[in-house]
Amino acid sequence: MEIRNLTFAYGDKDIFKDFSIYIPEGEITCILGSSGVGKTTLLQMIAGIKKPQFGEIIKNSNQVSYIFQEPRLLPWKTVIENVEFVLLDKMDKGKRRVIAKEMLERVGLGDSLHRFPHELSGGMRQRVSIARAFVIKPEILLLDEPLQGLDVIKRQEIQDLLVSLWETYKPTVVYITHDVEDALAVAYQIIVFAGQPVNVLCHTFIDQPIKERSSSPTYMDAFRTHLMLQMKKSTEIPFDKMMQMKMMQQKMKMA
Amino acid sequence: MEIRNLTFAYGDKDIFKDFSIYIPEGEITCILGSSGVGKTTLLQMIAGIKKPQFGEIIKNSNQVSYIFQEPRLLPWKTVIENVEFVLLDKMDKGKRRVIAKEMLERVGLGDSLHRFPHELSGGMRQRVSIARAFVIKPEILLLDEPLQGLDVIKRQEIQDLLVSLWETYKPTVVYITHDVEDALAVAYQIIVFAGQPVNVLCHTFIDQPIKERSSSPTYMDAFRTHLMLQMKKSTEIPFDKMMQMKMMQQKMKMA
Amino acid sequence: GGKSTTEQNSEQAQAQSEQKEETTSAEKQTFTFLTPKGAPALPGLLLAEEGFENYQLELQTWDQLEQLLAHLQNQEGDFIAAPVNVASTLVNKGLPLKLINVNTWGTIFLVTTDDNVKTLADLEGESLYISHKSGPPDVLTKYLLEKEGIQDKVELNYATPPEIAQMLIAGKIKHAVLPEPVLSSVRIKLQDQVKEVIDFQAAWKEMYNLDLPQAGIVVTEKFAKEHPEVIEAFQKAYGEAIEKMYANPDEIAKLAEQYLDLKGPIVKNALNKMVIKLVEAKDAKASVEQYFLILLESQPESIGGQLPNEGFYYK
Amino acid sequence: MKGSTTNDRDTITTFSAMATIVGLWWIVSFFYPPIIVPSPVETVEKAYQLAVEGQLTKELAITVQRALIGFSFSLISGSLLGCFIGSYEKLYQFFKPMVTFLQTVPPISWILLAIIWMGFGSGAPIFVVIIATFPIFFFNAVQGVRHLPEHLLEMGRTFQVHRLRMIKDLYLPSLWPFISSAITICLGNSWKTIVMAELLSSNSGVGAALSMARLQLETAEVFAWTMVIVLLGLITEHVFQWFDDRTRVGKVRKWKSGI
Amino acid sequence: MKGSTTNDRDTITTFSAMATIVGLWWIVSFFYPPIIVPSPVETVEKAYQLAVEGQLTKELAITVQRALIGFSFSLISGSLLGCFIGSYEKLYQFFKPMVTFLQTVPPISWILLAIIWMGFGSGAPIFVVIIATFPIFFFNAVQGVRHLPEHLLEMGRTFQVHRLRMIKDLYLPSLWPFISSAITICLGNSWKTIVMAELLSSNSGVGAALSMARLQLETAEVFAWTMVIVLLGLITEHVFQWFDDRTRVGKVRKWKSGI
Ligand SMILES: Nc1ncnc2c1ncn2[C@@H]1O[C@H](COP(=O)(O)OP(=O)(O)OP(=O)(O)O)[C@@H](O)[C@H]1O
Ligand SMILES: Nc1ncnc2c1ncn2[C@@H]1O[C@H](COP(=O)(O)OP(=O)(O)OP(=O)(O)O)[C@@H](O)[C@H]1O
Ligand SMILES: [Mg+2]
Ligand SMILES: [Mg+2]
Repeated sequence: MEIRNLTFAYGDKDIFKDFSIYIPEGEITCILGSSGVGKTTLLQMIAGIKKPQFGEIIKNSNQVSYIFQEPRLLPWKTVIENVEFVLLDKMDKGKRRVIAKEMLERVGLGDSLHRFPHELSGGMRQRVSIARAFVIKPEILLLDEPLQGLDVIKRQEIQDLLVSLWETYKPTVVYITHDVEDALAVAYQIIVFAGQPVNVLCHTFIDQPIKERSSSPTYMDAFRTHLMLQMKKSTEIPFDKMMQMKMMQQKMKMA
Repeated sequence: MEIRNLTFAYGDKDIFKDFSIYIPEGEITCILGSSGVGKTTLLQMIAGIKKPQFGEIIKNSNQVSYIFQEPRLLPWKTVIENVEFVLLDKMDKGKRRVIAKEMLERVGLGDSLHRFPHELSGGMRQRVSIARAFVIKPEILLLDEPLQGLDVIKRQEIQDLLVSLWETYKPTVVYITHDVEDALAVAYQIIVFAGQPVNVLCHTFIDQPIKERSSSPTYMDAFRTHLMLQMKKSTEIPFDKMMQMKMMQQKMKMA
Repeated sequence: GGKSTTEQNSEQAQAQSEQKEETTSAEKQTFTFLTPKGAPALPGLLLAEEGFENYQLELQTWDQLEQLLAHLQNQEGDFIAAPVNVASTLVNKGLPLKLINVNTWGTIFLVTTDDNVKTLADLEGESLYISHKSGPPDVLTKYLLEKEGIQDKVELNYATPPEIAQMLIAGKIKHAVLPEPVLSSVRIKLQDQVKEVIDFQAAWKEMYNLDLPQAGIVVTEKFAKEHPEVIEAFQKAYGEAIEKMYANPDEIAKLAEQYLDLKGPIVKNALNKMVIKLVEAKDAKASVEQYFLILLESQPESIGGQLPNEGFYYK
Repeated sequence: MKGSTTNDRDTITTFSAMATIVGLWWIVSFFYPPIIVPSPVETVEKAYQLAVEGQLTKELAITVQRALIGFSFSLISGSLLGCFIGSYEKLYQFFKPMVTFLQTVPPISWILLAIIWMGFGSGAPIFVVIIATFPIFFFNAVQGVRHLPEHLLEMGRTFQVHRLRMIKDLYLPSLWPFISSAITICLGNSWKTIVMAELLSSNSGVGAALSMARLQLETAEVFAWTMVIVLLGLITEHVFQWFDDRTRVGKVRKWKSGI
Repeated sequence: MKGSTTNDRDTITTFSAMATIVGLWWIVSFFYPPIIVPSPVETVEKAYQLAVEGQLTKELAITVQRALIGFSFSLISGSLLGCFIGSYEKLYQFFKPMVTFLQTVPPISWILLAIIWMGFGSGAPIFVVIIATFPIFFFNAVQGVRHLPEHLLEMGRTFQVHRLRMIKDLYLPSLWPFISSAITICLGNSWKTIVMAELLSSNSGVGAALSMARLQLETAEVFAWTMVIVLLGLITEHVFQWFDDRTRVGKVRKWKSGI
């Protein structure tokens, strides 16, 4: 997936300006960046919810699945109906139910299938949203802080679920998170956003296969330290300095 | 603050049954526990939003401030107006504005004072909610996952802010979090919830002063390992085992 | 255009009476005359203008039956003009009223814009529009159609008088039964095109050698007992006013335009078509009872279910 | 389990409300002669008499049929047009004055045109009912469209949920509070309007009967017909409320908590 | 900055809408004689004549005053009672049939009582306007109360925000879409109802003038008065819309996105 010369502004506040990145297909890309930098905006443009004022997003598919930053559940539908809502109409009713139920069980909501969203706790709502996104097998999977409101154990379970789904049908995953650990656990590519308009502050590839990461902590530690530093930078660098950096980067590209 | 023989059920689903804990006044108490266990419900009962079916909550004050699990902002008010909304009417207008502005600057929203909630990113909304809770100087401060949706740096800043506020006027803080690190960083007492109805799985006091914690990592590591274990348990222990444990605990108390 | 409010009418009446007071300097007793904006109101205008004997008359109007009822309930109105069948209904419903005179006769006509229709029989197979279902025009029309033996061969439709008149003028319908003074506006707009097929008054005369009573003036029983002299004076003055009215139709048209908001030409035209003459109740009794009998036969509700008792007619 | 008891209680409350109305009426009737305010007993007797004579059911059937035709037409066309036009600001700006126009022209002025166009049958009353209820459905639907939950729509679109399913599961439930409010208002309005329209333009139906009774100063009959219409209004309103409470949105009234 | 241009464009759209209405009317008037449908020109001429004679402003002033009194009374009492009664299910169950009753009784049946109680002045028309608009405010307010954002109320209560401030900053903005919808509907309704009520019960005001013109088959005058009322309706509606768009809730229409 390629994002080319993207320009987007809210009113006169430029969020993206002539912004280009490449997101490899069939891989997991993590986006980090301080709050309010423009991560959600980018995801919404990829999903087609927001239209860029200029530039284009070249996708190889329109089959998108999205975990929004808020759960966005239909309040008048039960948990299982909320999940079924996104399943194709072509799929017959019985099958839909079976699939939805299975996915809800995998996120630990097997006993709350027929409750309404207002009867759920915050973390449970988040998990319904996760189940809804995972239940279709999309080619592009957009995750906006999917693990918020979940405890350590549930986090781990959902992450494992994500990895196993990704391994089975290899969607292109764009994954926004604030947690460097989460990014390090699954990302093939980590992008750190900063500034306004957005700049790519760092672009790291992790070549270690996901399975092997937990067994090579020192190797990962290097990435961790690097990323933490970048994150720290991202909130400290003032705008003009950012521009200078961009210039330099471009010069380097030229060279 | 004392919670005595609390009983609460949604329909026929018991969340609390004859539940008692003591929350020391003027200290920070962290509550951990798996998603859907009843943490938010407890906080809402302390705040008076939900009424227990039986039992009582003895508070020494009714001056409550609350960071809800969702931002709960007034959509038709700007950021600063949302914060001013909770300031006393008696305070004069100019002063209200100054105080609200100052707090918003401290959570990093100084440049978004006059924007509406729908113009904010998820993390920014969360920070408005934080500013709103911190701007009044309450005697009871209830925090339901206050740091969700914030990046590492912001998390640190807000945590520092919380600690500094706590140090100045010593409110009773009840702090729900999923992140063991967060709890370890500020809590005087950590309570882990599990089961249905809720049981206190573990109750840990950390006697290290907050300031010194970062300089004694090994000491904290012991707590960390202990807590992680408890958390793991909390999602694995089935209900009947839990009851057995409770019995044992009570026996031990008797003895 | 023109002024139309009751308040104004009464204000003006009062203003007039004040003027009178200045000139005569004597305190005059004022009575109210409650009337629809139709024929009975016209002589009343003159009385309101000049007073009668030593009394002053204040004109008030009603045009919905609810207004009449409200007035009666609140005991406003000493002299009340109303269609005779309405008066009968009121009496039969337990409101003690007495008819002191009948002043409006024969206001109903069957008209057509079709040259081929000369008599009632020509209406066979046509549709006829009638104002007021189950009211006198309806009952009388049905009665005549029955006599002619074509009651099943004419299609009857009902609507309010203005709607029928408008459609007649617009050529949307051809035959209608309409009362005056609405009919006069049709006559003025259509001139010769509209022809009378039946003048109910004339038909009535032919059949029964009696006039067709339409509206009269009633007073409450209490008033009749307490003020016989006023009634007498009123009767006399009203009769004279009718004569003055016919003698000087222009003036009455002007007054009607001024105080009742009626159009002058229409009033003048209607004056020619309606028979306005004062017949005291005791003399009109025969005509009224004949009329009531016909109504009673086919639509008893239109007179309150029965003939009014003897006391109805003021002596 | 608890459903039936609650329902029973509701019915009791409703009946006590009606008893209050009848009580007030009774008291008022003491102060006026029957020709002005007949007592409830006289009215019921008259209604019974009308029922026995068969006139009641005959006129009522005609009126109900007309009102329902007009109401349904407005419900469908008003809501649909409101939803459609309300989603395009420009279109709305264009049509808003027109609908306000419909709403502001007094019915008297419509009646004549209605008679000319549609004759003395059921056409004119139905037309007037439509004119009276259409704007309410239209404006409420517009408000509904303007308060659609955008964040849920975005969700549905992103997941490429089928159009029909979106309408059924997302648009309709969101619009329902607005439509339901319009239905409650228009149910009452329809009965009232149909009577007035029949009174002015028709030869049959409750309105015509009422008009006749009125001209004959049969106040008890006027009240009897009025009572019939009011009962009809209360019953239809109650039936609709029952239905409304049973819809998903009605059941999950808590969804208002905005989760 | 862009405000004025948008506003200009809106005005243009509104005018083109009105032009369309007038155009349609003109076309219709070609097919009918002036006694049934006078042309716009004849109507305007008549209106001008009425204005010159002074009758227009005189009757209009009376009517506007009456309508505004009735409307304001309903707005205030209907909304307040709706909010209050709507918050207590039992109370609502009790009062709902009563308000439906008000709504279902045909105006004709009210008029008599109104005249008896209030005479022939302004009382009866005002009473009828109240009867016609009160239920709409009431039911919309009830719907509004039932859809209050519970999660925001909880927030305000927890922070012990002062009652008045809660009403001003939380209840009112949440209720506004419902009240605003009722105002739009009732503005239209008031003008229509006042005319009808005056027509039936009063000797002054636009309704009485219209009735007189109708009885005398002055169709152009009937249309002129109707036009005056319609213009009044359109203008008040527009002014209100302008105001509505300038309220906080109107401005932040995006709040519907439910954040
Ligand atoms: N209104 C309600 N009706 C019925 N059940 C409810 C309601 N609200 C919450 N629950 C149930 O109560 C339980 C506790 O909810 P609560 O919100 O307290 O959990 P929590 O510990 O805060 O979880 P989380 O970490 O996911 O926010 C959950 O299982 C939830 O399903
Ligand atoms: N509708 C809008 N109108 C105006 N400004 C907006 C709007 N939505 C977002 N913004 C602004 O755009 C910027 C980027 O928002 P975005 O939601 O993309 O941030 P984010 O990176 O997702 O942040 P977070 O981690 O807090 O969710 C923010 O500064 C926000 O204030
Ligand atoms: Mg975001
Ligand atoms: Mg919670």
